[in-house]
Amino acid sequence: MDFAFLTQTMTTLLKAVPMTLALFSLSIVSGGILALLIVWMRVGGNPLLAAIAKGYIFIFRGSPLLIQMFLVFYGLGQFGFIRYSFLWTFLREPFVCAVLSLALCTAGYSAEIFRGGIRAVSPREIEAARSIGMSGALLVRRILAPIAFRHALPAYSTEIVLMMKSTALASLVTVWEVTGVAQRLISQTYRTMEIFLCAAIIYLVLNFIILQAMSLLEYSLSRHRRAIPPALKA
Amino acid sequence: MATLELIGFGSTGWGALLLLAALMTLCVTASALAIGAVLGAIISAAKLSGKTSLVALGNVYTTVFRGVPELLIIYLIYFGGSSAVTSIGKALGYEGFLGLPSFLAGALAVGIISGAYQAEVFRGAYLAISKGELEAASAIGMHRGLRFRRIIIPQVLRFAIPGLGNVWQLSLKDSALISVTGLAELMRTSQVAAGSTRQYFLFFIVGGALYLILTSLSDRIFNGAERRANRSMPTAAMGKA
Amino acid sequence: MPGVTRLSVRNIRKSFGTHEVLRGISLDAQDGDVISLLGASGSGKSTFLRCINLLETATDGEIWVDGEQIRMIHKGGTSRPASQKQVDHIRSELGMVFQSFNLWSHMTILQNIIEGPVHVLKRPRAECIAEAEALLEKVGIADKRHAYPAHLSGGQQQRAAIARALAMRPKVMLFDEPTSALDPELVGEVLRVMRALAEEGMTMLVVTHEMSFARNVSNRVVFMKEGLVESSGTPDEMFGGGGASPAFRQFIGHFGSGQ
Amino acid sequence: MPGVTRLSVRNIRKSFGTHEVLRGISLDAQDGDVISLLGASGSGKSTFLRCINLLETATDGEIWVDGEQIRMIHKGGTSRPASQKQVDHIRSELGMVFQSFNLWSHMTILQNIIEGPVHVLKRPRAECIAEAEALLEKVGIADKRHAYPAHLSGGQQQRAAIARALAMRPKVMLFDEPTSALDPELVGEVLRVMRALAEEGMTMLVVTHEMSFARNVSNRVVFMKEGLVESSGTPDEMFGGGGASPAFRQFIGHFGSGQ
Amino acid sequence: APVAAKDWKTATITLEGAYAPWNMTNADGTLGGFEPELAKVLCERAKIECKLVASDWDGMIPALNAGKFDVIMDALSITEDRKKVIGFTIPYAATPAAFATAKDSPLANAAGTGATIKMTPGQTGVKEVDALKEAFKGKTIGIQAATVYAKFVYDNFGDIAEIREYKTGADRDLDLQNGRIDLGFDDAVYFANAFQSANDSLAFTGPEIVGPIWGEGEGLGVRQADTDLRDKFNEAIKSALADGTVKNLSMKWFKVDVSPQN
Ligand SMILES: Nc1ncnc2c1ncn2[C@@H]1O[C@H](COP(=O)(O)OP(=O)(O)OP(=O)(O)O)[C@@H](O)[C@H]1O
Ligand SMILES: Nc1ncnc2c1ncn2[C@@H]1O[C@H](COP(=O)(O)OP(=O)(O)OP(=O)(O)O)[C@@H](O)[C@H]1O
Ligand SMILES: [Mg+2]
Ligand SMILES: [Mg+2]
Repeated sequence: MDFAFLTQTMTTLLKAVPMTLALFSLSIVSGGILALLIVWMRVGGNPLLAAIAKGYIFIFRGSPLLIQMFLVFYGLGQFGFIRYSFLWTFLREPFVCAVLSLALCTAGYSAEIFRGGIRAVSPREIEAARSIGMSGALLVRRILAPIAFRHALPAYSTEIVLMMKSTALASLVTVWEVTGVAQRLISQTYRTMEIFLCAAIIYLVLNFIILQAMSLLEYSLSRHRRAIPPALKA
Repeated sequence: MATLELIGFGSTGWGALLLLAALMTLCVTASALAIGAVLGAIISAAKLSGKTSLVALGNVYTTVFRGVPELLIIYLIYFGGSSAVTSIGKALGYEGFLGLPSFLAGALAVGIISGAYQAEVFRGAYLAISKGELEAASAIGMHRGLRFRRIIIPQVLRFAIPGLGNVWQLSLKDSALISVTGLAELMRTSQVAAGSTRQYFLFFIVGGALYLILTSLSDRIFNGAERRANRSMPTAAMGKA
Repeated sequence: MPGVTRLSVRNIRKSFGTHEVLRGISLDAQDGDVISLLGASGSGKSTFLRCINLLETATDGEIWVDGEQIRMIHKGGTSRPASQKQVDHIRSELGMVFQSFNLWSHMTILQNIIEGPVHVLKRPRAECIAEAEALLEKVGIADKRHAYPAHLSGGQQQRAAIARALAMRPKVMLFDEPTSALDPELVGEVLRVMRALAEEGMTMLVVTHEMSFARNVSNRVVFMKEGLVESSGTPDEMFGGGGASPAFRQFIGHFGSGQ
Repeated sequence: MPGVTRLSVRNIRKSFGTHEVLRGISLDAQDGDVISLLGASGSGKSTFLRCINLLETATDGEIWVDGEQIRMIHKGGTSRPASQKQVDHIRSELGMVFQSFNLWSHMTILQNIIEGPVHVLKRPRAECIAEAEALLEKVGIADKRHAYPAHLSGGQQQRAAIARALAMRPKVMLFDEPTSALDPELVGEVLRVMRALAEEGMTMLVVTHEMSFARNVSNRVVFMKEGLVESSGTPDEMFGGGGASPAFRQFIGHFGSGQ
Repeated sequence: APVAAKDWKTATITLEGAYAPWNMTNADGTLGGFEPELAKVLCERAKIECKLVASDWDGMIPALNAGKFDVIMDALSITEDRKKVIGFTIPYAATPAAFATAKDSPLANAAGTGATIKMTPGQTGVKEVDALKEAFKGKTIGIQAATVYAKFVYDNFGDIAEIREYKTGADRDLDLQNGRIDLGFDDAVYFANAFQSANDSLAFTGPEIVGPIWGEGEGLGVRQADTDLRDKFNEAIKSALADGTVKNLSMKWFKVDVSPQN
């Protein structure tokens, strides 16, 4: 084992971690918001909006992110009306494009996950809320969303981990995050295994932290399902 | 039109190669799912066993293979696996290179990853089985093996179908990464066609469309399976008997 | 103010597809009335309660709560309330206690109870908590205020559900089989709470299989059969000799057969 | 062959952690005995039944089924059966009908019923089917043979569960609250089936809240309180004047209070 | 090494099959281009039966060392870094490098366009390059990551221009057309071909740069232990260069001669 090389590789890769984290957090947040919009369209009852949402989910879940990202980054610029519009100021930036395509993709997945959470809410608890005069936004905010989120959490943490790994594709559009930097190092030194192992450790640590945080959140949100705390026992 | 010719089935058209590649993607993914099913069953059994060491082992497996980028695992299996096979060959007196074929290496790598996801799916499905139904099986004197075969397996399969549909979707896209092994699956063939003709958008869009077709086909299969499995569940149409 | 009509239902009909479950039911409840609704399984009792607070929309008929008519739009065979705002308002005046309790699983008992007063009625939180604790005391589960529904026994959940409905200070309470699935001891407890409410003059409509409640607590018994009121009257008329219809006599024949 | 002891339980104890739920219960059932087990919620009735067919392992005590003792290993405060094979065999001789039915949701009613005979007793399939159909006829749900449990009403599921237990031709049947959560009409149906079984001489142990069943069908009533048999006797002794203990009288006081 | 026992009757050659016109895949799945045709000639002369296999660029060098193939023939520049992990034959091609930009860009026809300059590794103070530095100040230059060209651009323009690294040259060309970057720098032969497929919207700007700065040129990659295989191919290459075969193929595919001029 060439420890000097490994430390040097690790140092180089660690410098790219902030970029990976930036891609990750921005795309999770914006993708999450977009997913809420799509899920609202999907279950809101308007057949036209539901069809649009279905189509969106089908396309973004059904095709590889690599192709989506390629088309967003290299493809959009092929259209004059985009290139000469104000949008180009943003789309010109590789980072914006990378976040955009990651967010578009995760929104499709998250929307399906959130929908699953909503379907798992007991209709009886909804009825109980209606029977005291709750409806619309109040019902969603106080009853539907908290319960649905709790149900969706395990699947959503998987999606978040997948997103962390998906940021690796951003080097396709010249955003040099951890995997991209690793690949560049490889084409300079050809020591594939050592470099990829260093990268793997970084992702493993990041994902481990995420999974721990999510299960902590899950634990704190499921007080109502845990065994009876001793203090409350009759 | 020149574009149509390029993706058509004529002598200058890439249609045949792309379709063949789509078929290859389908085969790799299906093999990976099968490998993953076996691994997933073993890992979920370990995680459910309640034995501290087995549970820890299961947790390490699912954490590592879900947490590490897929590409690395494919590299490890493809190159690491080949070296291992070669050195075993050497030990047995065989000179020269004994590689894992790309197909096998790819299917194995994606299968190992898919096994981590399937383990979680199976575990969830097992936990969804009504405890009462298991007790009812014990109460008529079913022994462990019989209970497993007659009650647990059929119900785990039923509850696991939607989750397996998701895993299939994931594996389908992981299979796109096998292109580093040179296997002519859909992603690599789209890239090769794009690079050889320099028609990048055309072939990426066509490749994407083929993935969508694969997705909708598999969606149909999984939905059908789900309907079949759920025929014992209450439906709005049947109502109360 | 006895004599005020709290709830008035006129000629309610309800179909599911081609199956007409309610075929024209009318009923009036004055202030302080306690009405028992009896009937075989499938006779439409639950559906009737659900139509009153619009969890189902009646196909036809009129509903008046505390003198206010619920405005409906009937169009092309389907009906819907004209104003969601009115529906929310009416519902907040009708307390409903479900057979299966339907407590919100992600909230403690106390949170369940103050949810409506705080967020629907927009009353001050501190005041709501004080009142909720008094209610919990009244139904006898004050010590469970910080427990989650899943940690309570059936009888305790049932009483929490009653407290939740009462916290809205409803004009009328609707109970759907409040004691089925409880063991006899718990049945006794819940009936005690309801009897106390009756004595305080709460207007109540109670779907029940407890003949003892129908006989001893309610002041009117309504027997439903196949979506219609088959017979009704005071408990004495219904259970005493003579007055009751043959169908009702056959129905109560199932009870007390061995006692 | 009346007089044969089908089930004999000697001094059973069961603790969950530090909480001793059963504190030494003994009971004998002869061929044709129908024993009602009464008691308040939490008195340990379900736990007792579950100990008999080893869904829980008793901490101490002896169980004999049809003259065969279940061999147990007591070691370091915990107990376990000595032979899983014997347990499986004993269980196949004890029929259990759960309060929550626990029909296998992935099988039709007919499949549920023949599952045990075909796979546990290894009897010929055709014969099992014929017998299952006869049983379904007997409990009155022959038309539902190809339906799945989720498509049946509660009462129908309950009867299917009884048929499933009977198909094993058990020596003794254990019923855990077979009629709670059923509406009065369905209670009647299920009790009718059980009465028929009693008349055919089946040995039965029934946890129930139905006093009419305890009174009219069973030939012995056992009243449990806090993990002990508080009193027991024939129905006449227990329900008639004089004989019963004050605790039991208080317990049944909850019933029929208004009738 | 035990491999030495092999007498190299057969060998497997890998190439990407997607790097036109060096090598590419035809619609019928066969491989074509400069390198496949040259490989045929070289194998005949080395008396080796060759099998051509397409594989992905990313895995190529590790796969060679893992033993999956025996030879890499994929426009592989001979560099010091690569020599540390694999062995090379003598070069069969050496190509000039140049800047490209959009035809209608203000940077088109920069000083020295059409001229050729020769450079050696590490050379500085070349006046043509300094002239370009003036012209390219503040612009964005796209390069393919981890190439000899990337190093040149960083060394000479890193302080005055923004440099953006792409995984493939093709991606960079698309962005050049999209206008996200102002300039690209790469192998001139590659560029000449790329311009055609970009409908000639791109053009060279500034001088062509040739010479040892790009290393020795493009050679075949082999495992370091396989010296005998390397020697056989060295002989074959020498003879193909000597009798003009390389030049002929080069003219056919590139329209220019890429045979190394030493
Ligand atoms: N959402 C629905 N769709 C179709 N039919 C329904 C629906 N809800 C109820 N029904 C039917 O309406 C009839 C009356 O049901 P309802 O629940 O009101 O009966 P019930 O008198 O409350 O009976 P129980 O005592 O069993 O609760 C039944 O035949 C039932 O099958
Ligand atoms: N698995 C368990 N772990 C801990 N305590 C238990 C467990 N099962 C039952 N108990 C406790 O044992 C006691 C007796 O329970 P059991 O279910 O036998 O009562 P029961 O007489 O059947 O009551 P019910 O009429 O409500 O069914 C209760 O206090 C219960 O909380
Ligand atoms: Mg009802
Ligand atoms: Mg019990």
